[in-house]
Amino acid sequence: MEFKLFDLSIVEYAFFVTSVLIILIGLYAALVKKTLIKIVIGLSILDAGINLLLISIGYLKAGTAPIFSPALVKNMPLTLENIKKLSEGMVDPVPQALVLTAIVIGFGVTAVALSLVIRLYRHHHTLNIDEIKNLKW
Amino acid sequence: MVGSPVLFIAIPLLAAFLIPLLGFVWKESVRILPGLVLLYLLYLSLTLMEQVVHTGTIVEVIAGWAPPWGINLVFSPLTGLLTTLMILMGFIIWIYSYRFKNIDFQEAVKYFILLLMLITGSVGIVLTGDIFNQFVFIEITSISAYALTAFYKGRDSAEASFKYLMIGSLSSMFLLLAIALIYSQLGTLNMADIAAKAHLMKPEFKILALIFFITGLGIEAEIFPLNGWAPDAYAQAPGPIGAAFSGIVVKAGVYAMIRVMFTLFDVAGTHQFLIVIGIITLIIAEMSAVRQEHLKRMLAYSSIGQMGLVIVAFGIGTEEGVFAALFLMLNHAIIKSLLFLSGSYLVYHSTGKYISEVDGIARNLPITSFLFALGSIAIVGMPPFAGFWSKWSMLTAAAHSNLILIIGLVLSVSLIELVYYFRVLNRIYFFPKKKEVVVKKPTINALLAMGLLGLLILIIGFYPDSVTGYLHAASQSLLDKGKYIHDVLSTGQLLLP
Amino acid sequence: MKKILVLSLLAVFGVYLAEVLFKIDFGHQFFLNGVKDFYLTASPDKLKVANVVTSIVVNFRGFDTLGEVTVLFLATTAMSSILYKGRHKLGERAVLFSSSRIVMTGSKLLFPAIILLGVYVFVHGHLTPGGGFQGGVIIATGFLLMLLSYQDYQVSHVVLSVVESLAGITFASIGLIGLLNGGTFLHNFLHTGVLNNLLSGGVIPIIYIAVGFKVGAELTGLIYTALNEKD
Amino acid sequence: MTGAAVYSVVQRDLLYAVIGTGVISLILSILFLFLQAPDVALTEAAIGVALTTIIFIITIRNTVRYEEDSNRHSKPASK
Repeated sequence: MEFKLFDLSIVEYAFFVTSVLIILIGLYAALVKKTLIKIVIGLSILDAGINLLLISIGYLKAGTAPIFSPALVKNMPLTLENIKKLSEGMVDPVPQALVLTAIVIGFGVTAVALSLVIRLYRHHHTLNIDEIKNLKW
Repeated sequence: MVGSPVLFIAIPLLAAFLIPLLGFVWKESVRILPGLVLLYLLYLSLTLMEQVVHTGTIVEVIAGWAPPWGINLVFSPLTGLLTTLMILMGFIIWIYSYRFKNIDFQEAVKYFILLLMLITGSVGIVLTGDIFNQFVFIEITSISAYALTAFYKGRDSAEASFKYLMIGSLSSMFLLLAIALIYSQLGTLNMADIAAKAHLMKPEFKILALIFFITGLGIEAEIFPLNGWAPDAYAQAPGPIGAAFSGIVVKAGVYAMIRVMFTLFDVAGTHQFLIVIGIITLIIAEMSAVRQEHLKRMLAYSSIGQMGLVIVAFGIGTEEGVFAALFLMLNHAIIKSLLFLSGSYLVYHSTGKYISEVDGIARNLPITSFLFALGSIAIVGMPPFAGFWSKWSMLTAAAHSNLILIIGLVLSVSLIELVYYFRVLNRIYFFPKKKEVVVKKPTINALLAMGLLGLLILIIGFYPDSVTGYLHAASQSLLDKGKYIHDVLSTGQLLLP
Repeated sequence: MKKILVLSLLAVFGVYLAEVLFKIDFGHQFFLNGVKDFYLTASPDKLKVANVVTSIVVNFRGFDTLGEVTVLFLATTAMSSILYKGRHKLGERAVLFSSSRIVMTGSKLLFPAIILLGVYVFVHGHLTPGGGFQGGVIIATGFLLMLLSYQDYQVSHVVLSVVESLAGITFASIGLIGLLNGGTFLHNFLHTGVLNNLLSGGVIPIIYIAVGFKVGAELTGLIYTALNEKD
Repeated sequence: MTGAAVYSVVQRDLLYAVIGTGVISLILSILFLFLQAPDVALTEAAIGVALTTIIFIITIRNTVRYEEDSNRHSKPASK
């Protein structure tokens, strides 16, 4: 288990690798970039990376979506055992519910951030963070 | 049963949704409704608190699903104490801002919605027993806080707010990462369940999650590297909002951090870490406070310093230490709110809000100046006011744990505080007035709010026994991790579907 | 210089994070007694809701959703508070692009279809993928289309805030009725019906419809505020 | 997806950068579909691709389109 980084094919972990890369790119943009809109873009990229990470944590190989659709439960009396059997092949629904909430919250924060950007532009006529610094950063 | 803890969240939300509708019918109701809600909740929290201290923790289950499956609210002596404190402060701040000057109706609607949600979010952070739910409440609190920081239309307020938003949303991302890591290991989000299963986590996950939690929650708790937003936000926000930050939001942040460190994970060395980070925060903040020319910034740095002191006290880790920390939090909420509320009237007439502009203002504003002086003396820790007892309990706690360094630190910090608060008082009372300034006389409701706070300081100062019983119960409930887990998870046995 | 410092810090952070994440067995769940097994069985068995994500969002973790709706409500309030200029100056609508007659007619024809799709999505939230949020967002997109193609298209702020408030009050009141009726907040006090029927799941569809209206009204208001922001 | 992210960070024309984030959201929602999360995919498609992009574009309309260098122009007197 200790040397998983080396002996497993990287394809298995492509989702984790992608999400970590996206998180890093987002963090970089948010920390280094000087344009206010770029900083907000960085935040939304970071958000996307974390959402991908959460969903991939909940993934089950060859699993189905966590929906008991009519096609799935067809010709099957809905006893507790049948439900249990079906549910074993389903991906984890909890991270999906969390990501649903996180996406909406992230959108709210982005909207507030952008309205602040508009306010700042109205006062300063620039988006460059170096020229806006009135307060100590 | 008088009411359930869920009302602390449900009723303010209902009121917040109702306010825009009521505004169409009767404009004054927009200002009155939040006060009525807070008054009712204050009554509720006081009665529940009385009940909890005698009969034990109330665990409120939501949607009929027992923990760990459903979300639950925990009203223990600790969370109850903080809830009561927050709602009391919220009510006083509402009284103060009831006749908020020169804003029109549209702005008043937004102000009161945001203020109510700031209080509700903080109460939710404290009451909830589920980490993701806590994240949602943190977002509610932060969005209200960003908007309230930018409430005045000056250009610096937008900048302070943007800075706050940047740091805040980065940390909430870390919080989400921590939640993801915990979920990937334990498959649960309930705090008690996590605490019970924490030994199953791989150590790397535990440490990384703890680091993410500290970064995520440290921003609201104003610990050292993450408190860059605080002085600007305090200085630019309207006066009552500064009081709300230091009296309500910070308390919620500290609570969340302490809950994670004391209950969720038992990693060795957290106490030492708390002491170190608290001392760094304390020293840097107090040093900056001495150098400030700006009154509200000085108060903000003083507030950060006090939070550092609270964290050091938690770091002592004994029951006495936790008791001292909670006592400090209680006193700090009351006293610092009084300082913010009265201080914003002292510098109301000036544009720069500098300390040098309060010269001789005591002749114009005798009552406000007197209350400011009362607050300053109390926060420095002079007997017989409220601040003395909390600092005294901290000293005894440190002495019993043989932490001589902390005793020296507390004493020297008190000395520094003495220096910079008396510098202001000296100017207020003994400096000749430079020129005639048009001062703003405090309105009657502002005086009422400040008077109430002053009265609380005197009551706690002369009869500390009136609160110590609750504080002891609260500190025992924080340290008794097993009881917390048992209380929450045993609710499941009763309701198991 | 700062760039290099940040980059190297990020590299260290990324490698550490990846190393920890690689210890998670991708595609397998190894935790024992997690909450998900309970959700997956209780949702079709007890709540009669086919879409497990919906039953988690609306019922098991319904409190989160209440908070989330509040976050959107606050974002709208915050945005209009931040951009508020005083009662006299109402900004002129920003013109993103001028639209031709074809676009105008097209969007007029599309608009009812989009609204209908949104309503369908949130009414069937407990059966198929989608639900209140998705439906609400689709409705907001419909209004966005109209706002973009007609320069003088007005959405009444009064109507928006009434819809928003009423939907929010519905959600919170259902919770409180549950508290009075079943003893817990958001208790499912209606008959849960049969799995995969439209009228199943008790209060879940009602809450999701309220969420749909609320999200739709909030996002429309948010876009409208942003669009009317022109110096 | 990583490419789109890098593109939207380095692109100096903010409008294109914003469209880059839209592309990220689009790919992300397709990935969610692969990961058996149709609910989330639908939300991400609606919010990430449509609404976030449009609100960014509105902001750019109200401010400036190009990323500026530091100290490139003298700051106009603020209002």
